[in-house]
Amino acid sequence: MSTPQGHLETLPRSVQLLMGLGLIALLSFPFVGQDFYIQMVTRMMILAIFAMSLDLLQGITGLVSLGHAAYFGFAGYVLAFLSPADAPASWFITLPLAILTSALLALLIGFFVVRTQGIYFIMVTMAFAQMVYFLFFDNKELGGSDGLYINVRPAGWGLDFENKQVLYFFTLACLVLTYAFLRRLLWSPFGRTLNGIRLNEHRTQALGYNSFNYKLTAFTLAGALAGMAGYLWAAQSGYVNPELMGFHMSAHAIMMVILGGMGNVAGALIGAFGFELFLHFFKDLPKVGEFDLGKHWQLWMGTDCAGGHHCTPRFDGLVAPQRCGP
Amino acid sequence: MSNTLLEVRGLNTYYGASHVLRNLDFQVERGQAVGLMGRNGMGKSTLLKSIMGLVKPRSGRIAFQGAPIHGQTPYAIAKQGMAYVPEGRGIFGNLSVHENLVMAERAGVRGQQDWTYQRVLDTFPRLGERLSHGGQQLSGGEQQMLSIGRALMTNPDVLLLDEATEGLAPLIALEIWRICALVAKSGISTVIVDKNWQHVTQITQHNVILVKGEAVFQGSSQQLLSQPDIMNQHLGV
Amino acid sequence: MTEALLEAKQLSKRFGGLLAVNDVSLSLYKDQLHAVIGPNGAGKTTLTHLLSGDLPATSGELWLKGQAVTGWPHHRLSLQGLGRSYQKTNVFLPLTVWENLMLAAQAKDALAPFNPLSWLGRADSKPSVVARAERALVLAGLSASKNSAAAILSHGIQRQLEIAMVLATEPVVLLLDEPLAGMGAAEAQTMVELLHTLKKDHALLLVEHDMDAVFALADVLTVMVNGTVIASGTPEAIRSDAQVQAAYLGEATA
Amino acid sequence: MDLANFFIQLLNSVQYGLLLFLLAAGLTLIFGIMGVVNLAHGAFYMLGAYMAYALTAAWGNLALAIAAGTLLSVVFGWLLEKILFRHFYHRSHLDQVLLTFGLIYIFEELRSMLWGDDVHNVAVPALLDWSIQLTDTLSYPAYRLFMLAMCSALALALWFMISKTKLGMKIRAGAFNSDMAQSLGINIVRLHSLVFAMGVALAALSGMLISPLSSVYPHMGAQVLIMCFVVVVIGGIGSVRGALTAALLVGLVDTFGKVLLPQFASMLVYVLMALVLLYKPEGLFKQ
Repeated sequence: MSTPQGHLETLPRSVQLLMGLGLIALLSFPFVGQDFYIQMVTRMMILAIFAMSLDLLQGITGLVSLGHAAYFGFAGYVLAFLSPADAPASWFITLPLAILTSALLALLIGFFVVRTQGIYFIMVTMAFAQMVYFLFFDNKELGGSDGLYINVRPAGWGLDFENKQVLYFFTLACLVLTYAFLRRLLWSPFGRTLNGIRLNEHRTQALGYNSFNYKLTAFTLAGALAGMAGYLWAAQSGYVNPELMGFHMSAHAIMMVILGGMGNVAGALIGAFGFELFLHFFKDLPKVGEFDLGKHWQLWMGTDCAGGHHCTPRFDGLVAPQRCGP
Repeated sequence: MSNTLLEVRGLNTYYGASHVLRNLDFQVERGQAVGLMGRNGMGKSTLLKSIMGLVKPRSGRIAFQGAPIHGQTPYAIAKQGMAYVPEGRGIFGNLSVHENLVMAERAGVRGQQDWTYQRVLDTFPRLGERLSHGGQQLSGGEQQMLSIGRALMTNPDVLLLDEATEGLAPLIALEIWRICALVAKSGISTVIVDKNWQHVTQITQHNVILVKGEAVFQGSSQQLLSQPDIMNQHLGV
Repeated sequence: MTEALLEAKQLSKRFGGLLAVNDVSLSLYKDQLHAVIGPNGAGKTTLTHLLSGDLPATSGELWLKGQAVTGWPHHRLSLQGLGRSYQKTNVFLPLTVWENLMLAAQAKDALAPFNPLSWLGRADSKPSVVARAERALVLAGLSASKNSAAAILSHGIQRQLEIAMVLATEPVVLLLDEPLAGMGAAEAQTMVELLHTLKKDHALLLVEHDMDAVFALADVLTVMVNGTVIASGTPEAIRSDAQVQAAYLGEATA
Repeated sequence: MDLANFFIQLLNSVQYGLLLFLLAAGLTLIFGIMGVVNLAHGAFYMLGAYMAYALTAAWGNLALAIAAGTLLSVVFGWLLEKILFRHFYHRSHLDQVLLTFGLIYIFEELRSMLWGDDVHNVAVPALLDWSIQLTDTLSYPAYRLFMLAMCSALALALWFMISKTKLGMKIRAGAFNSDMAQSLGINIVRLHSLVFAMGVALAALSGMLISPLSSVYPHMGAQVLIMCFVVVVIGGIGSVRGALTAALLVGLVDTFGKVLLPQFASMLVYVLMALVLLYKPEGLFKQ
């Protein structure tokens, strides 16, 4: 039996069952839930895609990026710029473009950050994300601190994102595709090498792999997937602002991946839903006397996040991947 | 007060799965020099590290000046009069030779100040010429002298010397042996680990040979020298 | 004399004031085991790092299969057939023996990482890779522990895995850094036999302290002290060389 | 950009650089010696500024507020290290990121509960509330000169302590090889508490000193934290000399950038960092 964090790609039966049930629930939800909840679940699915894209870096390659939201927010801005003031942009043109541009941004930034190790990597990814943040925050032409509006949501090929159910199913399709792609990637030569880099980069190089190229590819791919999530977020909310690429957004993604369990993609997906539920739970806490618990959700969130790890060192996340079989 | 300064009883130390020290007994009398010998990987360094508290033994007892020290932190043990010259010498590369010495300067457990900064420089004239140089700019021999000099600055009662002359040119090694003899005579009990048994036995009164973590020989230098078969079997080629 | 597979010319490595490797020249030939012995800190391991590309040399040249490869990064040299094992076991502990070997075996003809095909194909689908891993598994005698995690293997078997991973990359030149370190007598014996079989159509460099193994295996013996080569030749010549006796084998000095 | 204006910008850049140094020195030492990445380091800067505001409002005297505030932050730093950070030295960077990220939330919320979310001003003490008339149009506020003097004095004191005193040698030795330092009798545990408390106090002090100029606002900690990271990355982790050089460099690039290329000003510092990463990924003064 290999130790948990070693063998990543085999999910325990219970988790596979959970994923199946989850899919059925998500498929049937729009016919049951009201509009507000449909939007809320769509947002959760978008954040799940975002968390899975970070898991490619953090869980599979072992690179803790504290600036992953830069590519998420950037793709949202690409949609905002490409959307005409009074007509829907065609999603089959703008979505690929948004993904491509955030991939290019990740490639450019990745070229610098991937050569650093450990703590440097955490700091420089954070610093470069802030660079992108201030680029939009300080420049009026790029929307400044107020951000940009998308007056008419994209449409095309008979799909109109103004319709909440259409966007819901489109997002669900993207979620399933991303999950399938990353799960398959775990089994691929590329995925196995990333896993080797996480466990022992020095030996992986000794075997003949140029780890710089592998890490840069993973960084770019993760940026592209984050871009897809960012595009869907902008399409769903119709509004983008610098906060989408801010520090808190990146940190939320890290917490989702850790909460769910790292390195097997399913953990990140479940972690995203779990984290959002936690957030809503803390924000909707009742007023106790005149002390409004909900207003100070940051306090509980912080204590949970700081304390969470302090008192449960062996916390491998909800989906601690074990190997089933011999 | 019993004459035993350092006493190790039934020491067992593991590195992961491998059982490095097996139920080892070892002691150093006051003012005595003890040789610790054996081939590579037999547990010599592990024994010193266990005494120094750098490695946590799984079982067994270590007493220093009568008081138990096993399980204590290295700095607590050092404060009780123990000094350690590690394999690889442990020079602080980001400090100059002068700083490496000054930062360790301290009176002994009984307030004795036999080893002052000046006396260390007199003992190691070469260090006097390199005071402002950075720690990592020294040659192997100079690093060894600095490491020993720095340990003496703490005015210890016991000096643990791991791989005293390893990798040093013969001339430099002779100089180190002269200093080891001088330190041993100055009343500081010393434990010397080295391959060159001829030099070790000239300085030490008592010797221990380790094979696979067990003491296969404990006896005086004369006893050891009179049994060449033991030496060839455990030390030679 | 056939052309040397790996040739080092006046390699030196300086760490600040310390000259760890001083002007060392060395050649490795096919079907030959070249052993390097010397006291701790003589620069043997540093030499293996210079040959394998783990560390850049301060000066000197390196030739592999007649091609100048001075300064090449480690992964490029490895792909050209220069494999090495490590003194301190350096394997993927959480992975099973088979997974370790598969990762080693797939390096030789792996697609470039930015090629989408490498993201989708299954790692164990390529027969050539599986065969390569299988050969290394059998050669190193690890079939019994194929599916157990490297972390729970005994020290000796981990050392065998260390060698098997090098074999799985199908190198032409093998640098072995103290493969017998910490091994029991039985395990050491199987390793010596394995090294013996490896001599055929490989060039081997062996850094080792176990003198019995060295004299049993070595065709050429080089003795290093203080970073410099003090003697090199057949094992018999070296054993009787006075200078070697003085510097290393511990007989009474001048 | 005539001479007088250039001179003013130079003064501002040195003052900003020294302020960044006080913040970055604590961060780089804490990481260099204890291997702990502290994302909440910016929060101490913010808490310092708010303390200055609150104590000055209560006592009406900034100097007294700064003195009391510094003492409070030393105690706070000491306790924080003892209770929390001590258990994280050997944990993975991810655990440390999680811990300190949680602290950011907690500190932001505590600040909001104690002092609310709106912007506050801190009055410049009367003694320094005047300006020097450089030219008929330009004048330079005396408080900025005081700020420059204080920061230089603190920077010098820190530099002297680290490089000239026995304590400084022990700190640097502990950073280089903790086991060896312990084997020479250095109480590494107390050293950690001391360095951590010093780092927190320096960050709080810079917040207190800058509060009259920058006023006091909720997320002031987060912005300065990023600049701190840039300085530490450029300077090289664990090197105080590197932090000083890098801080002055960033101060220059940022201040003159805002004057010469306003729309790209905030980008320049990151371009500088990118160049350093390309040329020396380990930072300029890595040990």
